[in-house]
Amino acid sequence: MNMTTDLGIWVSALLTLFIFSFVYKDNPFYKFAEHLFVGVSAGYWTILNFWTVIYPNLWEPLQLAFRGQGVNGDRAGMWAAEQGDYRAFLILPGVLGLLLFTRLFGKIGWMSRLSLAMIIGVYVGIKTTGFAQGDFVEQVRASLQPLWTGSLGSSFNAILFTVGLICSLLFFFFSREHKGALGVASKVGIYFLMVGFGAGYGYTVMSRISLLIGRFQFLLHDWLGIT
Amino acid sequence: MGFWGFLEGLDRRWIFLTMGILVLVPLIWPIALPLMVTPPVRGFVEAIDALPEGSTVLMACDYDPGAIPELVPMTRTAFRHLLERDMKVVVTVLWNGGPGLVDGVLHEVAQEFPDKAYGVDYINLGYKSGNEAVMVLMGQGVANAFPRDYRGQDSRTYPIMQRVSDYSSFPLLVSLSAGYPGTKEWVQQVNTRFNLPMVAGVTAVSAPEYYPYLQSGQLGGLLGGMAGAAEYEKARNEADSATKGMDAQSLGHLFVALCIILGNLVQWSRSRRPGE
Amino acid sequence: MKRELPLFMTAVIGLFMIVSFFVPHQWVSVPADFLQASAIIVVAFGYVLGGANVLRVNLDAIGKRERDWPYKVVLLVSLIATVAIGAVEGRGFLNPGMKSRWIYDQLYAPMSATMFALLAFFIASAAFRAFRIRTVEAALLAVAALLVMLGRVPVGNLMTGFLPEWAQLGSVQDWIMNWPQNAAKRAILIGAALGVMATGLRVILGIERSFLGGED
Amino acid sequence: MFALGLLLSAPAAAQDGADAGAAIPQVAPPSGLVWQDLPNDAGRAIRLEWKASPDDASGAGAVRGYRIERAESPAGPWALVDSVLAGITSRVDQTVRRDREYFYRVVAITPEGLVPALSVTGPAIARSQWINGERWSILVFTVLFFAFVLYYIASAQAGKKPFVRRIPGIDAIEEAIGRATEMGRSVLYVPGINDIDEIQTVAGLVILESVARITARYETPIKVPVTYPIPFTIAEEMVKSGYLNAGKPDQYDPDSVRFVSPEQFAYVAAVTGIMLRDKPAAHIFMGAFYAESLLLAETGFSTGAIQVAGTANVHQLPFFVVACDYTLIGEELYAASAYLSGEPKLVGSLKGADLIKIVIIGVIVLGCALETAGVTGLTTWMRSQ
Repeated sequence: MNMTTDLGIWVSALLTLFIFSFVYKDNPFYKFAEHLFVGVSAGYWTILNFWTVIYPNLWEPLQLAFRGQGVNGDRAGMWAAEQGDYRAFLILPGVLGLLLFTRLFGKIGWMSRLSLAMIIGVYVGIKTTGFAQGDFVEQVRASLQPLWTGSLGSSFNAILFTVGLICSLLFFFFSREHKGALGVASKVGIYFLMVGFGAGYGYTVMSRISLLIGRFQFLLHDWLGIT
Repeated sequence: MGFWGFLEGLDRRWIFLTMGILVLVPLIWPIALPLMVTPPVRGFVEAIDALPEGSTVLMACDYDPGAIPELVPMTRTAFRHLLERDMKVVVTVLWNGGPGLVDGVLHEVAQEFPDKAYGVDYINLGYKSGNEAVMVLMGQGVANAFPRDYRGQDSRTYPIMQRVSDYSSFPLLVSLSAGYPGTKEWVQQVNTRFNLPMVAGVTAVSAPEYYPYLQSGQLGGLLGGMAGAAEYEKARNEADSATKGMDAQSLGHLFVALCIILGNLVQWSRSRRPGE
Repeated sequence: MKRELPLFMTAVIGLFMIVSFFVPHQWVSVPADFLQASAIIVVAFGYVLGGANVLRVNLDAIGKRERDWPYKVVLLVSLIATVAIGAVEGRGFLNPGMKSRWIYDQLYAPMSATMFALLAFFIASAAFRAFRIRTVEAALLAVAALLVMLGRVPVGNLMTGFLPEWAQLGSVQDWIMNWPQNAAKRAILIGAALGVMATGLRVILGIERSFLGGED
Repeated sequence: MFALGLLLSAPAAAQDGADAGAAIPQVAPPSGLVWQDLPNDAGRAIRLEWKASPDDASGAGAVRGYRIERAESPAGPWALVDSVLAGITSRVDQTVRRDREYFYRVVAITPEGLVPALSVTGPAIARSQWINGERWSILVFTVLFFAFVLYYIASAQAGKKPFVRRIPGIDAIEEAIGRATEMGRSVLYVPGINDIDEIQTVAGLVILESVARITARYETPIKVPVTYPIPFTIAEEMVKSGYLNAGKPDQYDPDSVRFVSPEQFAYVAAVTGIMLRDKPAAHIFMGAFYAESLLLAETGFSTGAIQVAGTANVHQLPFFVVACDYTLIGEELYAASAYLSGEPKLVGSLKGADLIKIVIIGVIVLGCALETAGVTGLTTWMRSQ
């Protein structure tokens, strides 16, 4: 055992223990760590986004633009925008970004909706096509598979998969009462869904225990110097 | 009252304590249970091994400290794997909490390779807000989305970035992700749209969700959670923190399984007890 | 005006982004690219606003001497200190050796990692106290959970090492993941995709307005 | 721009492509350079392909690589575009401007010097396209689905009430409230932990209105702890209107909806506190849940309350399924809110999704049959880029 003398590790270790103390019951140590965490993360996110996004993606290109230059140097002009080099047009996101702060001032707060509207518009567009391609068409395409593959085992798997997929889809069918053949299919569907949830349960257990292992490894190795 | 009654009235803090001890003990006294490399992990390794030497690989590290035990070992092994095969590596981070952590891991591994230089053989482009918007924007130029790297230098001035224009510069995307935005979004926005093959390493919580992508070929390989990381280490003949954690992981799983079974036995014994 | 203009903007931009997926021409792709670049910037402002909001809410709480207000002082001080140190250190603030990096490594990272590690304890007690096999469905869930949980780690193969390889827990786990669970996950994936697309359509049509928040 | 560093160390005399022909051509030159405008883009690239020098295949190192050179007229001057290693015979030039004429040639790099191809290719022009030809399948399915949704929204708005099956979970909610009434205890309703921009929160709040109507009818108190300010005000409205619709506005308790905290674990601590202190006889969880689902479901279970849950967050469903008496799975949550509110936009989306699911199942059945018969046309058509 070779306990560290690094102050930083001591601080981390104590904060880790403060949070673990919640397992016994809610207490002032936990509350202290929790509030410290919220404060530090809010501060860290703020400054991180300022230095790594607002500064290089907005402020610097704008400065260049006002000098008549751009990130692609071969054209001059404040408004000489092309793909990837938007020059002074970046004023627009700058203004929309600042408008977000009108939320803090009651009366003109509605103006922040303009910024919101722009963000939502972009994401709605990207997500709609992203889901349509990656999770809808591409997934349906991958489901079109030969049901007889030449070997009994893999054919069984392919048929099982197809039946499971169709029945699970039918479980989420709301235009008919689940009676008769549809009732049977949706019942089979729910069985497949349950196996899926069981697998999910197992993997979630794995994740959570891993996190605990990670913290214990930190405490044992970095702090106490064991192993 | 008897045994079942005793179990039923048990304060749950005893369960917490047992769990803690079961995870702690094998970390101090390892058992070294044998590992087996499963097909999704093999797919991950083979995808990287199949790349032509000297390729430039995009490694998207989308996680924060909450995923250290699962994703840091993967990042470490994958980065080492890529450097050993003389690949150039471009790293991006879309999670707020990630950049410092990822930088630390890259730094640690790069020290094992004295002939590899920052900006020449690998670069950390750091964090960018905007999730999917960043992914699509990179399709028109990686440096457009990341004008400066993690260190605050102009990213266009690095030699490695001379080789990188957009996604067509990469033969493979290695996505290490803990949730949103992450592997799912890379698949939706980049994999098919920009025709960029992908492999992924993810937290166990989200791993089952990615099996459909694995079956469809959208993902070439998958590392799920700490077990996936340990198998990857085994496939690469390393034995780092994930491998060392596997004994504790095993005991933890056994204990949870036992809890499920005992909990239900308690319930049945109560329903069979007369007078209730 | 206060509602119509934002709704109109969302509709136009959303539709435009969808069109840009199908139309590669520069008249569409360049503005679409610009919109994405802009979204990144506005989102970053959003995080800064988030910080300002936390500041305001907690100042309020301290002013009103709400319950636990001394903790809010801790919160405020740590927030302001983190921002101030980062601001002084400049754009390389996360480089090794910086004070901000110390805050990140020794405060932010360990606490963030520990918060969810707590769940390892709770998951065990929930398994014991709140995992009831009362129906066929729950029984299937339990069997799959047990097989996957044990099959995914080395101990599973140790327990079933005497069986032929296809019957060992590791292989059974792999089979469950690849076939039955995969079928169910794909159905959920497709259903969720339809949900997102339908929501997208409603937002673009201006009939989904919940994102604009309260009245006026 | 692969392997640029390596190849630039080729003989210094060959730096200017225009003089390259001066080297002694012991190695046969590459040939057959063809260009193709890269399809489906905004005129940003030209794809080049050539036949390797016959001496390249030997692997003896006679050819180190190739330089791709570009000029604006067939006579030069030639500028280097890119260089590649030996054995590679194609490259995409991404540095072009659209609608401009370019001429290309490919030059073999050998240890002795540069060996240019004997002919020049061009003029090559990069043009932009109006439609991405690789994405027809996505366009077709998206338009079809949107048409279905719009049709049903329109028909629901026109007053035709499309059929939506009753969701069993809704009966379970009513039963649970009944039980709470018998026991003289309250009902706890949790509308998820996300803000209003999450569609599940909206669904949870829609369902809250109907739940409040039932509790008003039974005269059973309801408690609604909320995470964010906007859902908080909407939740208040919902509960109020539930009591109003039940004809008992005077029974409404303004304290029933409480703003707690947006912080996950602080919120959990507060809600489990309510569970243990007030012992509500029914817990209803409807909305977006994350890691806290485990804690809520367990504490709730231990108090012996009837629990009904609903969420589309798949990771959390297992914990609800095993600890709750009834669980709405994924889309059932949206279906329940559409069923209860009867709102055209929700019902329309639901029915549209139903119809496209039938189409999907049809495609899967047909596609599997075709694939089994060895016909892969449908699968190929659906592949996109």
